[in-house]
Amino acid sequence: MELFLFVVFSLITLVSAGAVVWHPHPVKSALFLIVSFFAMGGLYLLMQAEFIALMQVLVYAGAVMVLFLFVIMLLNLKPRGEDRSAFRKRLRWAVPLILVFVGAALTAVTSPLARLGPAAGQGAAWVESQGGNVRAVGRALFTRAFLPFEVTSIVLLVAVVGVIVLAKKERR
Amino acid sequence: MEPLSFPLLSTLVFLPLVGVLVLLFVDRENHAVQRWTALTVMSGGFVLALFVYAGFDPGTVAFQFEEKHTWIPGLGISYHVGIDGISLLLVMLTAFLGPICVLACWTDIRVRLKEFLVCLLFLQTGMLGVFVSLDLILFYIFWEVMLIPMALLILMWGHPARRIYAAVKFFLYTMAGSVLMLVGILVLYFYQARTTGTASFDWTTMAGLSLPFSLQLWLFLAFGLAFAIKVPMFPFHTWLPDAHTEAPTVGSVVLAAVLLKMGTYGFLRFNLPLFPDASVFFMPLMVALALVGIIYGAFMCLVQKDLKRLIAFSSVSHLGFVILGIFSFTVQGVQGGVLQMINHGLSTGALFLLVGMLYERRHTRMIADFGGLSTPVPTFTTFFMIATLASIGLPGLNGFVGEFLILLGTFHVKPVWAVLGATGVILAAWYMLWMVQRVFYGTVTHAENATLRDLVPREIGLLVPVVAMMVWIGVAPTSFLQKSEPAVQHVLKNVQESVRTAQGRSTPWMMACAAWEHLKGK
Amino acid sequence: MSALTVLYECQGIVPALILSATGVVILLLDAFSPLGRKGRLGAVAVTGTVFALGSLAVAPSGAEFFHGMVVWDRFSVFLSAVLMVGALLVFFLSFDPLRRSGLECGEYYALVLFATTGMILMVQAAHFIMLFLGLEIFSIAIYILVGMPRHEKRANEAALKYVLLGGFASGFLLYGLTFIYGATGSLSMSVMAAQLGKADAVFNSYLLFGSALVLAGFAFKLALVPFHLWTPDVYEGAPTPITAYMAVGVKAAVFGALVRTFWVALPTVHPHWAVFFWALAAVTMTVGNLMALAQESVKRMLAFSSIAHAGYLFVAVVADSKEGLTALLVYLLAYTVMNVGAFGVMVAVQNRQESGERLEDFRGLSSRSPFLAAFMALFLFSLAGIPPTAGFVGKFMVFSAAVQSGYTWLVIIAVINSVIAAYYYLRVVIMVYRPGEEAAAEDPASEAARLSAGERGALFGAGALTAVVGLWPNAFWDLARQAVHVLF
Amino acid sequence: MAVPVHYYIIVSALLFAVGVLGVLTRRNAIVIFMSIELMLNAGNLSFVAFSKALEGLDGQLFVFFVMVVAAAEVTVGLAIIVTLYRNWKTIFVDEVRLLKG
Amino acid sequence: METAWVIPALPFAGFLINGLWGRRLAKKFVGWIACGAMGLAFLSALRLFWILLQEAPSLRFWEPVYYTWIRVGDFHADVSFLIDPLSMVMILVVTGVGFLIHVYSVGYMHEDPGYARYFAYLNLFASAMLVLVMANNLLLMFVGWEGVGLCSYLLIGFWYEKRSASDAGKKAFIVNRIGDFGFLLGIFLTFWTFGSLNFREIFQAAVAGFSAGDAVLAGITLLLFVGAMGKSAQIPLYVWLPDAMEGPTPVSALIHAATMVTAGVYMVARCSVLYALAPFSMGFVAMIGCTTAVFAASIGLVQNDIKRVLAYSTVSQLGYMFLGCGVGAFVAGIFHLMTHAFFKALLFLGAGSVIHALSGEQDIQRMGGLRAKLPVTFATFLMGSLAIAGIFPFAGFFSKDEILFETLMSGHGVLYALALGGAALTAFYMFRLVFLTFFGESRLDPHAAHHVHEAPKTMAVPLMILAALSLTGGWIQLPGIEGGRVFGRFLEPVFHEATAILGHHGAAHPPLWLEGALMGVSVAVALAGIFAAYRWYIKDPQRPVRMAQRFSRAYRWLFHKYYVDELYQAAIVDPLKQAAETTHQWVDRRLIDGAVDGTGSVFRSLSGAVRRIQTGLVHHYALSVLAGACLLVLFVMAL
Repeated sequence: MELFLFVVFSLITLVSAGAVVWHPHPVKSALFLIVSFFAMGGLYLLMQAEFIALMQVLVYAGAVMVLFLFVIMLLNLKPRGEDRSAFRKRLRWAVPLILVFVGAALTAVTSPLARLGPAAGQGAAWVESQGGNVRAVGRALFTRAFLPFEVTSIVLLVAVVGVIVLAKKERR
Repeated sequence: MEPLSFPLLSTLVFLPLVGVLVLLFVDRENHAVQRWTALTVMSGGFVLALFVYAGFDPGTVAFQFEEKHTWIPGLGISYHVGIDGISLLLVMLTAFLGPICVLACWTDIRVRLKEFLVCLLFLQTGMLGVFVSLDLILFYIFWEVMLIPMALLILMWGHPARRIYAAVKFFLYTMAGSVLMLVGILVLYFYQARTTGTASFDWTTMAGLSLPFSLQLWLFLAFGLAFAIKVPMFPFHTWLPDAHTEAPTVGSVVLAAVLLKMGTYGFLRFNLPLFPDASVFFMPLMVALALVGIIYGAFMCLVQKDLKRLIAFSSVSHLGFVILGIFSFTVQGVQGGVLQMINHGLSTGALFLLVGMLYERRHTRMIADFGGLSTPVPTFTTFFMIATLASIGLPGLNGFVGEFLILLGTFHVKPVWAVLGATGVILAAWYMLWMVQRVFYGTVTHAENATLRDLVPREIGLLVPVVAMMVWIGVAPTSFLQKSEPAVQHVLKNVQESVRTAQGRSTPWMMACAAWEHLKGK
Repeated sequence: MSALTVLYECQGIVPALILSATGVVILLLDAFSPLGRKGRLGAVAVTGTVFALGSLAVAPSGAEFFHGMVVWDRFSVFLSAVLMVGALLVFFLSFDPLRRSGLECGEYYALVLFATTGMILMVQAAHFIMLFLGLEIFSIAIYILVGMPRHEKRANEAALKYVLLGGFASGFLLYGLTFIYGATGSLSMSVMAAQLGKADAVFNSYLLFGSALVLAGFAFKLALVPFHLWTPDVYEGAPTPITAYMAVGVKAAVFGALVRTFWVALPTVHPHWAVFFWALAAVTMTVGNLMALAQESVKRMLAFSSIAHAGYLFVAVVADSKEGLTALLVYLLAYTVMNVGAFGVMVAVQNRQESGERLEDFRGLSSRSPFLAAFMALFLFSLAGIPPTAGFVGKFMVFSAAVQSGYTWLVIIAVINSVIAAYYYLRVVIMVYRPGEEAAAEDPASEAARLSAGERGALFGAGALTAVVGLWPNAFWDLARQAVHVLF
Repeated sequence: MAVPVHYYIIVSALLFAVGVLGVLTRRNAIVIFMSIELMLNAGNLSFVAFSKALEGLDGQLFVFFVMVVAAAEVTVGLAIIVTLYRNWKTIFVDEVRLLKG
Repeated sequence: METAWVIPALPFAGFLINGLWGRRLAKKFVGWIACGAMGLAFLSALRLFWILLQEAPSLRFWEPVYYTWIRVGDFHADVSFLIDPLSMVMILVVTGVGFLIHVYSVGYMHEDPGYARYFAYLNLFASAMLVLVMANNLLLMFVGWEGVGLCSYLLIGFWYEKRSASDAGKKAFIVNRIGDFGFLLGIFLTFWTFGSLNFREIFQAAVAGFSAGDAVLAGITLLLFVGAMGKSAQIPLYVWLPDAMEGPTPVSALIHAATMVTAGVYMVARCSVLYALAPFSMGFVAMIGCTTAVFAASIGLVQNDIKRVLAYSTVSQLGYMFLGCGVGAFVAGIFHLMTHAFFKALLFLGAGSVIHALSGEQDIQRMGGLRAKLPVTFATFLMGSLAIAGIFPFAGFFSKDEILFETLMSGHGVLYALALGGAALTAFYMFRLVFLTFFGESRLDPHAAHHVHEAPKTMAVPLMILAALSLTGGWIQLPGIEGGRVFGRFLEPVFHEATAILGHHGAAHPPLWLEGALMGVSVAVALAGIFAAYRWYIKDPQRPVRMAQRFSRAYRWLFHKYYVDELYQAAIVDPLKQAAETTHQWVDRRLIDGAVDGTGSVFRSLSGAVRRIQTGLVHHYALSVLAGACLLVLFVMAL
């Protein structure tokens, strides 16, 4: 069952990701991206990472994608389609390299030398004892990861300031 | 060696920088004050140098007037200066030419005089520093520092046509050579650190090392390339004619008189004492290059149309003699080489001064633009003649003593080298006298030349000391030779030792093998 | 975490706190200051940075804070100091151009402060989460700063290229981190190191694959060849002070992180890479120098030269020794001051005439402003590594360390490269000192008096440091040596 | 039966590759951005997978921060694209070529 | 004896005074200073001579040492003189004849604007020559050796505005340099062989350590002789001397007679011990000398320039001197040197007088019939010609005859015959000169003719004195008087070592009748030469023209001096210049400098190539990042 779900979610993820890359129209790419993100959320759920799955849907499929669509609409791009021959020309160089890269990655993953690090002892049982994944992660965010959590405020502040600076009206 | 209470050498080296500081506060337009400041500083330097000369004890091979302060202790770099007989003479030469250079540019430089003098003073510090440094890094720093003012002199006050090309060529070519020396210094340093456990860039500790032959070969090449370019030895000489031609008068004088000596000095100070076996090994090559340089330089002189270019090529030839002498590994040869450094500084310096004076009057240096100058400018002609004669080695003037000793020493090693070297003397007479003939003899062919002004008292005043020195060295060279003799003997000690032990090692095959061994050893 | 604990732990991030707080203060002040009076915001930024710099005087404990997220040791102190010196000089540089272009706003200073905060956090990071966050903070801030002149097409282009490629490279970095995480079971550097201490742990394909991608991510930020192609375009399009900031700040921070990653977290991995590092260093400096050779834009030339300098810096990494890392730190300091100095002169030239980027704009600078010309010569000669300047000291130490580790041939390549480099620096010097229009010659002293406060601060500051590091490097060497000590 | 960890990793590698492919081939800056998001997500996926396999939460924590950062980056990136569009009237990266050489 | 230094110092002081301030001094003072310096030097030399004579013959040498000139390692050379009979003879000749030439110059150069310069050079010349002859070591000798070379350069090119003059000066210096090159090498070899350059030490060491025929000694002597060939104008380095007449005529007199050219002969005589130990070199010297004597004489036959004829005669006479030295008759060589100094000075000064009278005309084809107009000149010139032709009892007869005699006695029959033939030629060309100049119809330019005037007293008096010396100079070697051969006995202490080594037959004098008979032969040959000249140039003036036409090829060869100058020009000078030009263009500019600049352009073009990867396209940049990552990953995977 789990494997089945894994295959389904994975296929949806990868196929719609491929569609994002392949589809000439940006709006449709964006829509495919949403599909891909949702499917990925499913994969997260499969791995009992509920918190991340939630965030995935909220942040990515929600906020980020709205932003994408918003900008696409804002710019109101004329339907100048992609020049497919140029696209194919770029493929000529990109594909072999990517294949090399994927090959290397697959080798790394399947290699007998691939060994996982030691378990941290925070398995399902432990998570359960903490009151579930969401609670466990939340607790960690306010203890161990307190500093990065606070630092994200700077990240967001920078982003906010940046958008204001870049997009605000002319003074003159 | 008891430490001297007064840091005479440091004062001597950095006095020009004090002059630079003073100059910074002088009004831009106030040329007179600028000139006098520079002259005072340079003369002060010469006076200090005289004190050094007077206090120098020729009876010892140890370095004198030593000063040593830690500078970058973490890296084993110290501020260590001191002189022996060889550097004494070169320091004297440099200090002696300082005031003369200032006098020489008295009226020549009209634009940006202040900057010019600043460059000149910087240059003086750099050159003196090179000759007194006993720390390899200190030496390297002075060596490189000097490039900048010299390049600026060529660039800003040179002759418009090709000065940029010449300045860049000078700068890059010399730098290309010296960076490899830096690598060599580092390798030497770490070899020392590995083998002795203590590490320092101090010359005196380096000199105590006995390096493996293969390492010596590489280091000799690394140091030697830097020096060979500076000298310049054939075939690394092509920057010299360009630099000389484009440089302002004083630039040429300093370049010829002192800068080139840094190369030959380097061979004496570093290559021979530190890499004696490699020196012996490379001796045939060096001698061959020196001989080619002597003859080739002379040949090139025959076809030059520009006075400065001609004198520049004659420098190639003359410095070939110096190298020949140094690599004869005989006392006579090396002493001759040392003396010839001074001689070349005086005679070629004087020639450049004179050509500069001519240029100031006529704004051309082409031989074809002159002819018959003897009539309008007899005093000038006389001085030029004396400098020419000194340059071609007339007995009684300085050049002869140097060349004679060099050839004498060389003859001992291999007569045929001396024979080839001596042909340079014949050729020198040919090209120099031919040049003199074309410039000074015959009838005045260009109307502008007929009304040329003869030398003014200032010019005579600056030439007379130079001529006096030429005569002094020509007539009584012993007073100078005896200062450097102990140092030269000391330098030769190691080399002569390896000459004795290195019989039959000098084949290209051996060289390749040794070099390969070294690479494999890494 | 209780408030007291948090306060206690905050002693580990004092400079970052001061800097970010200053940034926030500036944003607030900006909102309340009238249009014409934005100039004082710069003063606030400078003050804050000076305070942060002053806070470094407190001896670092070497302890980890916030559950091993950051570490406050001499290494962080040294690099933080370098970063803040760079930021300070950039502030000075920015006053005039901002006023001129009407970009004057609090956000600019705040973003630089935030970026510096990010950099400092990155070099302090003892945990990859912090490292990643620091990296992203300054990256995002710089994306914005690059694009700030919104009406300039070139700035738009630069920002776009930077943000796209930066994201792309972040992807690689992140992806690499996941594998390292998989192989070691932790993202904390000390835990990783302990885990990798076990025999043979290094031959783990996850680990190797991951570390390769992490290195690629760093290499992108450091502009090592072949990850460097964005650099010249972005540097050229960005406002000049930001270019200076990017060139020096990012390098210092990323080198710091790189050193922490490979010496603290993965100490057993990088020795296997010696050959690759070697090649990377050699190719980087050679390509950088070759590309710089034929540039007609000084700004672009300096961009390529920064690639070459990354190569020289990487030689220190190749050396893989205490001496090498010491040299790396000293070189970073030297590079920061001299490079900001060179850009500073360019800014000053831009302040005086329409453009100051092309080689042609520097023609005869020595007669127009001998003072600027002298500074330009100083910085360029320093970049070229001519003694007795900071650049020479840095190069010397780096080469020395490499020779000590037996990389003599690499050093030979490096010195040959520095000759090539000397050529293009010299081209600028020649342009500057080229005699030409003598008419407007003026006295350096009076010219110096007419420099604006910002120019004076930046040029004198950078010039003095260039000279001081060049002439008395020992103190800096000692500090760097102690800083590196904590890594071994 | 539980799905082995490296299945997830393989999926993430493929996803990463698809993202890379997008960056390398598309000329629309926004789509390139989307592809970058795919790459980041691939990283997230493998983080979570490792996190599960290692029975630790560090990976998930990291993913959280990546999401924040990604969101911030997207925001800024899109702002940059908007300003670019104002001046250039295009968001096709191969038409934005003032700087080169 | 310590005061011997004043002899060279006096003219040197004169040089300094006239050289530094001469232009501002009155001409009268200049002349006085120069002549005074030389006169005082001559007086000092006489005094020295007198003191020398007081010593016993075997003790007649002094070596005053003044200071160490050069000292390096085990090498040292002193400034120190060697006063012995040989150098004494030379000192007297140099100062005496030199003084006369100075006096003569006062008149001759009176109109010249470079008057002071001229006298300065002249004094310097004398000074250098004195250093040369007085030196007690080879190196100091070399100083004088080069010094006279320099002065000849300055004086020959004195009229520097004339192209030919400056050319000749340069040629003199350079050809001399070639000789000096050999001399210098000889010095080196000497030092490394004997460890010293001091004459007496060398000779002692040579006698003690080497047997006759040693190759090293042959090397030394041959190298030194190369120097002599240059200085004393022997084949193949004689070419400068005929051109040397471009200088003012008194200068020619000085160069050709008293100084400079005799240096080589003096040097060979000075090193007689070494030469005696090197038979091969001796033979070489004799052969070169003899060949030169005949060769130069043959050229002299057809030259039309009065000074040029004299110049070739000098070359020829120097050949005789070397012949003498080469056969071991050093005394004869020196003796001929001395008498030659008298009559050649006389001849040149006489020629100068003629030229002076004719306002610069030098072509004897355009002279003639001057006997009446220039009686003093004619008389003295004739005496000089008789002397050089070797007519009894003129000085030349004794010296030349002694050389011929010794040549035959030492068994060199062929050389004797050649030398005898040379003597005939000498008589012929000298009297050709006399006849064409002073006899026959005047072929002068009409308007030059009435300017002709006899020389002033300053010129005439030296001529007369020299004429007297040319007559009497040979008598001091007369066998009969005062125990006979005074000159030879005076020099004996110098040469006795060499003589001893050679085992010379001179010890046993040949029968007087043989000597007498040979004398007769010589005189007869000379008279035959004179008679032939008479027949050709007085009796039948058209004959030379006919002969020239009949043997036109031979005539042309002779007239063009065997084309030696042209040969040197075409075989050495031009190829060298051409080679230099080619090397400069191709090797220096294109190859070496091309390599330097080429390095630069290689980097620049590389730069251009590398720049092309900077396309400005995000795709390419990203691709490159990916490629880099792939490389990294592959590298890692390969681990």
